[in-house]
Amino acid sequence: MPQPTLDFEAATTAADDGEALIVDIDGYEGPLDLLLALARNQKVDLLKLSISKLADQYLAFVREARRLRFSLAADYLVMAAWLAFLKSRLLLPRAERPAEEAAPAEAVAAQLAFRIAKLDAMRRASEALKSGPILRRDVFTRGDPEAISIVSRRRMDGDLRGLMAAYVQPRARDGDRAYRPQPMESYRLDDARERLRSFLPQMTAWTPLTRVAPESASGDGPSRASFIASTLSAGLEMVREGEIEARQLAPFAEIYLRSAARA
Amino acid sequence: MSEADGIARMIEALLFAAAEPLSESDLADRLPAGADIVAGLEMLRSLYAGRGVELVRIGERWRFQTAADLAFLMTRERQESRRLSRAAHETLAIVAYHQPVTRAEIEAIRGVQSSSGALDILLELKLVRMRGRRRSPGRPVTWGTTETFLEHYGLASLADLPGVAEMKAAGLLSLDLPAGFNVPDPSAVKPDEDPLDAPETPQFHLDYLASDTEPT
Amino acid sequence: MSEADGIARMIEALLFAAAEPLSESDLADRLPAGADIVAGLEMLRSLYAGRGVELVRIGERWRFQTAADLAFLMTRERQESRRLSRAAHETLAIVAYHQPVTRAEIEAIRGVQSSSGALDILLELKLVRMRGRRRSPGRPVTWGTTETFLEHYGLASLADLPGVAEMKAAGLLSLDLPAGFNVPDPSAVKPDEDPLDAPETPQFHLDYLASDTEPT
Repeated sequence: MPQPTLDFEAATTAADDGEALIVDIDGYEGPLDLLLALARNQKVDLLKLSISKLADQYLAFVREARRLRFSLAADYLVMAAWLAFLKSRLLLPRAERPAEEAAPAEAVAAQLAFRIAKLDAMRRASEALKSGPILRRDVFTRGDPEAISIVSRRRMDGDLRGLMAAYVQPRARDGDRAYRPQPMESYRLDDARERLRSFLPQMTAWTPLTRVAPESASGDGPSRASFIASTLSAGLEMVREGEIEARQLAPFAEIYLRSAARA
Repeated sequence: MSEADGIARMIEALLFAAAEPLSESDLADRLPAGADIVAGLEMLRSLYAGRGVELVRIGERWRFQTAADLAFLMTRERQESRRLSRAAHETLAIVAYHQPVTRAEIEAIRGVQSSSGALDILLELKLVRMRGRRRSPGRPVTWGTTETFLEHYGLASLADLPGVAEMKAAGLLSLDLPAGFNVPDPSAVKPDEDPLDAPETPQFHLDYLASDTEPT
Repeated sequence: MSEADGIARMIEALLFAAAEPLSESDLADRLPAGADIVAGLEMLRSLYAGRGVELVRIGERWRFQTAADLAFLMTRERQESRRLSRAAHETLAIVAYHQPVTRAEIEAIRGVQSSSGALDILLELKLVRMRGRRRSPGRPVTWGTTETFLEHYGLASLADLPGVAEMKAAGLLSLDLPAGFNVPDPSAVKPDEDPLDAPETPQFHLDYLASDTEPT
């Protein structure tokens, strides 16, 4: 792969042809804008642009700008390198082009021309819009609409930005309030085990777990869910130790417990 | 077009666009020199005679006004407020981003006690709807947005609501936001919601919670 | 006077009195049931054709306005509106002709790295709006023009944008740029090749996508 080289000779020729622009880099909004200005200078249909010639003009411009010690933004230099490379590929005889080359240089050149033409079209569109009849510049609506208001009801105010803003406002206020989750109070396993053991003598028949677990006291204290969970855990431990038996008829059905040491 | 016609046209445009009635000398100041203003006004007056809009002289000045017999058309509609109140707008935004969301949650986010008025307005405008019920104690109703909402904001789906990145890009998020500020994805599946009409088959989770309140 | 004439008269009066353009349904709300509004508007349009005041359609709505060729008379009514910068105006044109269009696409067409300032200004002037999101990776927000845009430029619809049909026919409005199109994107430089100078600013496209995937 050859290193891209700046084709200064061709650039100088282009400059000598009197086609170089007065260097005023501040006047351009980036390389594509500069390319469009140069392309318009060729005075041809932009889609039939000679990219090779355009590359020469661009390189001449960049060279002149550097000679005058303008500091050029990186993207101008990247474009210069890319154009020099593209031009060298365009000049290569077809046969010498490596087979694995993805896009033929001609296609890439055509795409660049297309892209310039597209920017040109938008710039012309912008001008056309500006020169059309504009409200309160060229055309005017009733200067004194009558006192009673007749308004279009079809439209409701509000757009996505408004919606986003409306969302952010309360959320931002929200930031002032700290979030402190209440730590959950849980029923201790030891307590559950002790309670279960105290019930053992009465648990000769199958007893629902929900009847064994303590009722939650109103207000503070562990939740009912915690009472049930801890009682179940304690119960399972006691099953393992052979003190009680447990059974459940179906998934999610009531769990029953009874004392293993039945008289 | 005759010259007199041309002058009449110009007078027509000037009177139409003027913020107040114009006198003949006002018109003369703005028309080409030598324009026959009296003839132009006369031409316009006969042109508009019997139309919905008429050319009338008020003192020394001229103006267009709607025909008196059509006044009944003009008095009926008063300007309707088309702008949502701040409360309603905020509520709508919260419903949009947090749906399905309960009233209590909306109030928690807005930091206010009451949001039912705002929800009523949004419901009437068909911007929000009741979506279902939260599977939590009390089974509160959850709220969501409607098709009308999507249409109004030009969204194809809820997934198209702008997210944090766009809020940042729009300069809406200041830097001193609480850490961990995030915006929920309203299109995500929320499993803890039941349809409004409660299902026949109770689910484990519900059963479990229900058992909480059963007398034992 | 025929009935159609009577309806045209009422429409004329309503549109003259209104502070902003009215849609056909706005008119229907105020006119007797069954009024043929389309015929009435057509009658008025031909009645006013060539006059100093003309009936025009803006989007879905109608308004009277002064004839464009009489602009020279309107020195007193003219309001110098805030002039848009070239960048902002070009951005507006790109949004108008390509909508729905993403910020990255606008920047690709303009060949610049940043367009957010221009979009902010246009948003503030209510000339553009967020339309939705593109169904592509990163789901970028898409932009479009507003009713205000149509009103300001006196366009009946987006199909009336100057030259839009020709541009479409020439394929100039396609957003499907061919693969090798994003020159001089330094990342397109072959891997065994050093770019002359790495750009200071990161690729917008990458940036944007990255920010979109931030944890929310």
